[in-house]
Amino acid sequence: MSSLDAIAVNTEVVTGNVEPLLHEVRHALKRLANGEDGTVIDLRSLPLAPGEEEQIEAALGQGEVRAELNALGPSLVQETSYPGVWLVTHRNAEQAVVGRFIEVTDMPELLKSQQADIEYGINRLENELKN
Amino acid sequence: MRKDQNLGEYLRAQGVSRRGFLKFCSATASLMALPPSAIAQVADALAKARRPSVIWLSFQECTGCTESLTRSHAPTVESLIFDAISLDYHHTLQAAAGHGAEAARMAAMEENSGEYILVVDGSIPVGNPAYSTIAGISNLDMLKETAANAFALVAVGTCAAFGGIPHANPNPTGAVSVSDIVTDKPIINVSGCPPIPVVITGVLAHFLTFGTIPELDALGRPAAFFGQNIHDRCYRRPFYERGQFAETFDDEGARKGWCLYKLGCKGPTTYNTCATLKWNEGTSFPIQSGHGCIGCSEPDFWDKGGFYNPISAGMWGSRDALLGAAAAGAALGVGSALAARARKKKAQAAEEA
Amino acid sequence: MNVEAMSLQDFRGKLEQLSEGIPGQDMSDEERVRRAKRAFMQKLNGHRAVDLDSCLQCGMCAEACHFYEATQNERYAPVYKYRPLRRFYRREMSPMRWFYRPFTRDITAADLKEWQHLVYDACTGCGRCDMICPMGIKISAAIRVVRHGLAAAGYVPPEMRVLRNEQRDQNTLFGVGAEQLKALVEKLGAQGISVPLDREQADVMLLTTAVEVLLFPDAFAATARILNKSGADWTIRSDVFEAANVGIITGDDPTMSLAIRRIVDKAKACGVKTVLMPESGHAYQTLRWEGATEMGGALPFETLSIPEFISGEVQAGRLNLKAQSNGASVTYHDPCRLSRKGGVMQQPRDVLAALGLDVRETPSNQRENYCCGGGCGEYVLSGAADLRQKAFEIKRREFEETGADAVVTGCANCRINLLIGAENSGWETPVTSLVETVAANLAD
Amino acid sequence: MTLLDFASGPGMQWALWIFVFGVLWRLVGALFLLSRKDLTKPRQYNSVAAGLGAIISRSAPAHAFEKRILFQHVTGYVWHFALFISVLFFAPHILFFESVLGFGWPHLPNTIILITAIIATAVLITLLIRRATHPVQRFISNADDYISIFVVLIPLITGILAFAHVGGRYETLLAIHLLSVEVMLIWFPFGKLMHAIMTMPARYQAGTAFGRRGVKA
Repeated sequence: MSSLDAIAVNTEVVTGNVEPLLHEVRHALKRLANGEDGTVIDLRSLPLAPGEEEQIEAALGQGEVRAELNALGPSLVQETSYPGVWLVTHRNAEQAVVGRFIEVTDMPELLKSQQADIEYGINRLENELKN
Repeated sequence: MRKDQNLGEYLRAQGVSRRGFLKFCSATASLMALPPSAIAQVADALAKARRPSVIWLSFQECTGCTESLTRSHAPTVESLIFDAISLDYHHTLQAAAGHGAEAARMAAMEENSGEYILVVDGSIPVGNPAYSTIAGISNLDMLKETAANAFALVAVGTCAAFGGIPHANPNPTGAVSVSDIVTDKPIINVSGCPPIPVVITGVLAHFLTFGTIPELDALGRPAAFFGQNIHDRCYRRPFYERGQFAETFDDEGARKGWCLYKLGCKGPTTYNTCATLKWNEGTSFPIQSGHGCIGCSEPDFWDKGGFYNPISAGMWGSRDALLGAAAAGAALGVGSALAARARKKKAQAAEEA
Repeated sequence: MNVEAMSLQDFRGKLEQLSEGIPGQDMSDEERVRRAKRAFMQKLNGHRAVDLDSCLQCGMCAEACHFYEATQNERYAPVYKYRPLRRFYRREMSPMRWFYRPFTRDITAADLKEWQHLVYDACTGCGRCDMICPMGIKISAAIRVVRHGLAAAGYVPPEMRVLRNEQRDQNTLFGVGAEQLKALVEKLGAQGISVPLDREQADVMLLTTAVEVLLFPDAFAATARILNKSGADWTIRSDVFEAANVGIITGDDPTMSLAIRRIVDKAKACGVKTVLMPESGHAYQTLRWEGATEMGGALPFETLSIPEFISGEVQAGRLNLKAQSNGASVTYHDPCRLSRKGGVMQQPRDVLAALGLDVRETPSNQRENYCCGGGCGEYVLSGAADLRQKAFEIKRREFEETGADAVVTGCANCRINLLIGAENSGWETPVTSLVETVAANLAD
Repeated sequence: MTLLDFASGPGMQWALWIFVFGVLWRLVGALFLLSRKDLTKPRQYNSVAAGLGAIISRSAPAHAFEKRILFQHVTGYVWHFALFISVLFFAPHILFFESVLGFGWPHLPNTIILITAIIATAVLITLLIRRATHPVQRFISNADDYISIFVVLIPLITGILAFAHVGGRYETLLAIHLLSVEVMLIWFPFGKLMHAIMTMPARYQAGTAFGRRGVKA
């Protein structure tokens, strides 16, 4: 063997978790459509084979909204091709992924301006105006 | 962070927005293996959390656990947790040295009596306490002294949790685990050689968040991380079900990523979260990189008949002994038959006489 | 040809009176158990040990037993019939006797008494169970050992005991001795059938049985005619002619040996090459398949059953048979001791086929054949008459299924039992013997 | 020492020792009682062929018996095949045999093993019920018959539970499974499970005994 690259390593394995996950998303969407609460799925809690996260991403596709926010490192909130299904990826300042969630909701909580931040903003604006 | 500040105030003061805080809470909940539905609860609790004092003692260990911890997802989320605690004593990480260091430990113990958390890595030699001392104090004495007024103990790594490698046969130092010494305090075992760094921080986060001991399994490990075995959550499990096994480390099966059971993988009897949390920021874990699980988070993993012996292979010694048993059985069979035949002959002779 | 014979009715009357006034064998219970155990011990060898250690207790043997099938009484399961032997083996002889002993009940005199019914009345030793056993256990051999134990313990049923004593002490059976045989030979001579009685030297020595002399003299006459026709150099000895062996039937070793020795000694004295056994299954089995071992060495003559002899003579061209063309059909009843215990199954069928008869097989035949219901001397036990009749009904159904005109068999014992069964149930299909069928169709 | 350590270490060691010791003890002890040589002149036959023939022929009942024992015949076959497949072709089992015998053989997919194990269990339970209810079997049965069924049934059930990770932690289930197998191994030479070994000599001797008389065993 001349180099490690010469060893063909096949990592295209399946845990069989992708399809059940998509079904879970489907059920969550139905609940949402019926006016029930949204659902958050932590991708880190599922045993996934190498490449399966990408499969999920590909299966969900990309939708109309894509938002980036910068709070303790960048976070990407991407609506998938299925409205109401969002893929949220939190990264730290070093760009390392610290959390990955599928959120089934009409609007991810994180995109909304937060009450506390609004109050803090008011304070700040008032201070600005005073000066 | 000032001691009278709670975490919410501290983060706000650091300029972290509510969004940032929520993100931190999501990551923390995920870290503690809590369901996403618990994020709100985590946020509530964290905002009010007080800063606990932590004393970290290192005994018979290799510093691997600390290495693991410090190599965890650098700065942000986990570092925030570390910011949020007051690490008052840690050989490897503290700046103070010599008497100053010991004085810091004594001060922290006094100031936070009954409230501090004692983290231990490494096992304790009881065969001869002189095998491992710090500042002239034996590990045994230091542990007893420091544990006396602790709120709870966290045994980090398999050595502290179960005795680990120093405890392996023939255990020359008489190494024992923390729970062998301290019996009157809650102890959380965070086993692994080393433990997954986010599991260590996850346990601290739990303390920080709820100020309580997480739910533990029978071996005193947080059930959230050690509740399931590697095998059940392994992405190679389907190969096991189909009976597709790598027979050697370089055969077709190994290349195709088949199950490593036959190569001695201890996944089915090992409880840890490697298969889901993975290592190096979720990059991989041993099985994914082609080597079976060695069961490092289990007691006595070093003495389970070898890392490359399949679980189902017996640990029963030599074939010669079996042959011996066979020979002995045959001999007894011949003997009992001869005895029976002798009786028969005797009865016959008696009848003829 | 019709030789005057005792009627079946009279013979049945004789059987009923057989045990009248016979005292029981008095013995203390301890003595009975001791003797039974000693007999068990003597008979327990490696073969029996392997058999006893192999049993699965599957109970399939019950399905092979005509007595179980006829009554559905689970006590008649063959495996249960040798239970005392198994218990003894486990306690005293098994390699694991030390282990089994505390868990295995010792045998008692009460057990032995109980088993008398099971191994004499309810077992003809036909060995059909031997053929079904998935482990190949010779169940009938184990049951025979139990008979040995019971015989030693004085539990031979009185009818059999009378006959055994008679054979042992008088060398007669049913009172048939040299006088009776001579009388029969004279009668036959008057009918033109010559019987070379009491020759000092001969190639073939024919044996007969008391039952044949009394009840089936036609069969004896037929045998004589066949021998004469084949040109054999033969004789029958009035001092040793009895082929039956009540010793083996009862499980009494000394009597068995004695009866065999009488024949062997006489055959040796007469320089006989072949001992020809009459139509008696157990007699053939005893001399042919036990004789040499019992005598401790190979015998200087061969032992042939009638079907073997006839078939051999026909094949050698010394005996010619008339083939019938009237389409008559027969079914052959395999006597257990000739068929699965003797290996004589094809020859009688060949002979019947050579006679041009339409030979029909019963659903169970040859090695799986059902017992007549009263084999191996069991028919003499008056207490088991009902049981025998029930077993006979199975046999009768099998016969009826063939639709054959007649039943042919090669054993007088089977014949008696079939005739009694037929008489009791008003069944009218004739039951005849192979020799008589052959003798009626001899060609020149 | 954990339960699993005991079960897969000294427990298995002792169980195997007792198993091998007991099997040889009983087998040799029975054979060595010896039998008187049969001195009668046999018909033309080959004793080895007759003996081996019986080993095969006794695997199926003669036609005349078939109807009466059909249930036992069919269940017997299903039971033994399902058991042998489950025991001999499950990959972890083969690894165990390999560690004892020094060689292994190919295995079957686990789903097949699971099916055969469930079939084996179901059939064995059926046979247990039959033994407890069928007039003949019930009557002739003694403690050995029931013990022998239970010591085989329990490893099957615990094996399935361990495989499916149902009812406890895997290592506990595995340890119980191993211990139940050890109980079975220890009981084996003392009870009627021994038939598995005795079949061969018993059928062989029947084959030669019938063979010399010209009868197919």
